[in-house]
Formats: sequence, structure tokens, C-alpha cells
Amino acid sequence: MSVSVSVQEADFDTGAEIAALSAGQPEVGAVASFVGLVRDTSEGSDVSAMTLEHYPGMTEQALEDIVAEAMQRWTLHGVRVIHRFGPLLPGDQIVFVGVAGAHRGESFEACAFIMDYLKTRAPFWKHEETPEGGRWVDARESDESAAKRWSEGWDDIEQRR
Amino acid sequence: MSVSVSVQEADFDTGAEIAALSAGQPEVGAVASFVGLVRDTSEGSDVSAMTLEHYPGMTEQALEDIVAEAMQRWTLHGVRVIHRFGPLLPGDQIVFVGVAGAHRGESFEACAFIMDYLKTRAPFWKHEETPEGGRWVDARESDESAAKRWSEGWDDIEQRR
Amino acid sequence: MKVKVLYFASLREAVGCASEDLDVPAEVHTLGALRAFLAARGEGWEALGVGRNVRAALNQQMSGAEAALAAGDEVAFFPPVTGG
Amino acid sequence: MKVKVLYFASLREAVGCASEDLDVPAEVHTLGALRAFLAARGEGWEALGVGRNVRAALNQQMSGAEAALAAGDEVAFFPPVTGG
Repeated sequence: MSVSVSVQEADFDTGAEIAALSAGQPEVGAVASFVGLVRDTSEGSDVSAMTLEHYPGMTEQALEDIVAEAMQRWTLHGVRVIHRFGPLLPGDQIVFVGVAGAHRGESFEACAFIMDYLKTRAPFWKHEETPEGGRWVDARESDESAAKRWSEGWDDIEQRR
Repeated sequence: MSVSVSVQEADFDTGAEIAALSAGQPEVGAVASFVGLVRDTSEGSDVSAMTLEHYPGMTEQALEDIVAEAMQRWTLHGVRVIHRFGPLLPGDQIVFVGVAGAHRGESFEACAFIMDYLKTRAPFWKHEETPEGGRWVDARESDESAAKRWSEGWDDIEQRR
Repeated sequence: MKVKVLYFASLREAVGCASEDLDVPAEVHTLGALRAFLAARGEGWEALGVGRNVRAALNQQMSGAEAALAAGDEVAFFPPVTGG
Repeated sequence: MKVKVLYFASLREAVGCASEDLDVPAEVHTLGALRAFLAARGEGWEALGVGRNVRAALNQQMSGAEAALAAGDEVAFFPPVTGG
């Protein structure tokens, strides 16, 4: 069982991360994974560069909490989350989520769940450079609704304290 | 846009396949992927080895049809499917499905869809070696229901001709 | 009418045959009729019988019992698939 | 009561401050009250005002307006997150 979270400026090796999720664990039959990349357009504008700001200290904890919640909901054999910060260019990798399970159902669901929660709960903010100048990316309503389909959305988190 | 299907005995390089799905396509923001592996237990028995039989000729066509259906349902920028046949050992990779899209919703859904359809429509059969001898793996009812959740299950296919 | 018939996996083992060229009797017009015709052959072939979980492909496309046969077709019978 | 307050992303730019050590008035007991107190500071600080889409964390946990403040807490205000 391997569970780990990294917040880093450096790029990552997707193939190595996926291989590590099943290495030495012959009970793993299914690894679902996701890679998020910087796109070269956003809201109709060309994007030449991006900077990811984050909240050091809180970021790791937020990701670990999300992973812990996924592990309560599904029987998993491994979870790996990597999120980059700092300057990035179109085509660059931003985030990796990999989930190892016995069967595909739980691996797919947990991977999508972690991404949906990460999108609404992990303290990262995108600032992009466009021909019209720099601008902060607006949160998408669709991300809020994606997180809510897991039945505990943002509001619940706020009230849970 | 890259769409391709391979049926092969050889192993594959997951990281390279995922990277190829977004290479030169800066409009891709999300790559969802799945790797299926040989487990060392099945139905309570130890599995020491497995052989995947397939229907040469039909296999590629079946996978291509499944991918074509996914591309009709979602706006995708790339799909890659690899399925191995022949002798395999616990821990070995069996299948890879990778889907590139602009956003994560369609990539995740199309990837799960392709796996669900592959599990019920692609002509592969697993034969496993256990301490009780060799045996053919039984199809799982849960695979049929997983395919049906996309609203066109096996029965529709049968009747569509 | 001549067709080629293939058998896979546990069904191949049950009937003891991987592939055969078959001259189908005139009254056998569909996949379902071909299956019933083969199931009546005797020992081993009851694996194709009524109530058995058998899938079929006609010319390499998953097909149902009502699919019509034509000369030169490639037919395959097999158990539910278990790849992935 | 002393707390540390952090601001991120567009909110950091709007208020012109990344981090401050703040002596909170006695009547400010909750995150919501602190937000209202800061919003009243004037130019730029209206970005924390009513109707603005602001999130908050208390000691690095996402928290709501009713969360109670204690001396030494680390508070952060920021816009909805956009990572991933």
C-alpha cells in the first residue's frame, strides 16, 4: 500500500508513477490515472504562459485530506497525487492523480473523486498570460457541481467544522 | 488528433502512451488513462499464470468500433487502446486505455466507457493456472451491468444488426 | 451453402474443434438455426445448446440469433468475453 | 487577540498585502466578523465585502464564516481555488 502526496515545482514522470502504484502488489488489477495539462487557450484567448500560486503548508494537508476521504469511501491499494506550482507553459503537466485498486470500478471512481475535490478544495490559483495581459482564472461553476455529485460539496465542508 | 488500437503480445510503455496523447496538441488539458493488470488471486484461488486467447481479426475491429462510439459520444482529442494476448504472469500489464480531451469530464467518462464496452464486447478470454488446475475465467455479471449503464448494452448490439 | 465456423475458449475445448468449413443444410438460414443444428451433433456439442451462455459473431461482428447467414460467411461461437 | 492573516491570488492583489500580523478587536470572534472588519478598511478591501466570492481557511483548513477565532490562529482569505 502506497499513499503519497507531493506539491512541487518540478515536473513528474507519469509512467514511473503509474508503475509504482502496482509494483510489488500483485493484488492490484486496475490503475486509473489522470494528468492535467496547461492548455494554450482559455475563455477564447491565447495563453502564452501560466503561474500557479498556492498556499504552502495548507496545500499538502488539503490533498492528504482528500486522499484520506477517498480511502474511506473505496477499498484502494495505492493513491498518488502530485500538483505543481510556479511558472508553467502550454503543454506542461500540472497535476497527476493515480489510484490502484483490485478492480476498475473503484479505481476510476476514486480517481475522478480526487480530481473533483482537488478542483474545489486544494488552495491553488492559476494566473495566465494572454495578449490582453495577465489575469486570474475564474473558478468554474461546473467544478462546484462536479464536486457536489459526490454528495458532500463545498458547503458541507464549511459547515462541518 | 491521434486514435489507434493495437492487439499485441508485447508489453507497452504506459508513460510514453500517455505522453503521446497530448504531444503537439496544446488544446489537450486532460488525459485519463487506465491500466489493467494480472492479479495473483481470482475467485479465492492463487493464480500463477494466465493466457489470453483472442479472435484475431475481429479483435481489432471490435476495439475500433468501441473507440468510434466513444468519439461520437464525446469531443475527444485522442484515444489509444492496447490489449495484449498470449501468456502473462501476475503483475503483467494486460490492457491500456488512454483518452485525451480538453477537460477532465469527457476524458474520464470516455475512458471508463471504453473499458466497460471492451469488457463485454472485445473477443478476449482469460485462462488461468491455479493450484486446482487450469480454468477459464467466468464473465462477471457486474461487467454486463457496467456496460448497460451507458444505456446501450449487449442486447442492443445484438438487435442492432 | 458453405460457411466457416470458429470456436473459442471453453467452447472450443468442449466441442473439440477450433475451426471448420461447413456445408450448411438448406433449412439453416440464421445464426440461431446454425447453433441449434450444431448443438444436435452429440457429445460435447451440447455446449451450444439452449440455456448455455453462448455469444456469436457473424463476419467478425457481435450478432444475435436472428442474423441471416449467407454463403462464404465467417461465423464464430464463444462464451461471454473476459478480457480487459 | 493576535492572529496572522494571509491573502492569496486576486485577493492579495486587490488588498495589496500578502500577509499581516493583526491585533483583532475584542468584538471580532469569528472568521465572518474578521472578514467584515477587514472589508471596512477602505480602498481595495471591499474585495472582502458582502457578495464577493471569498473563501477562507482557519489554521489551514477550509472554514466557514461561523468558525471561532483564537489567539495565534492563522487565517487566510482567497478567491475560489482554480488548480488541477
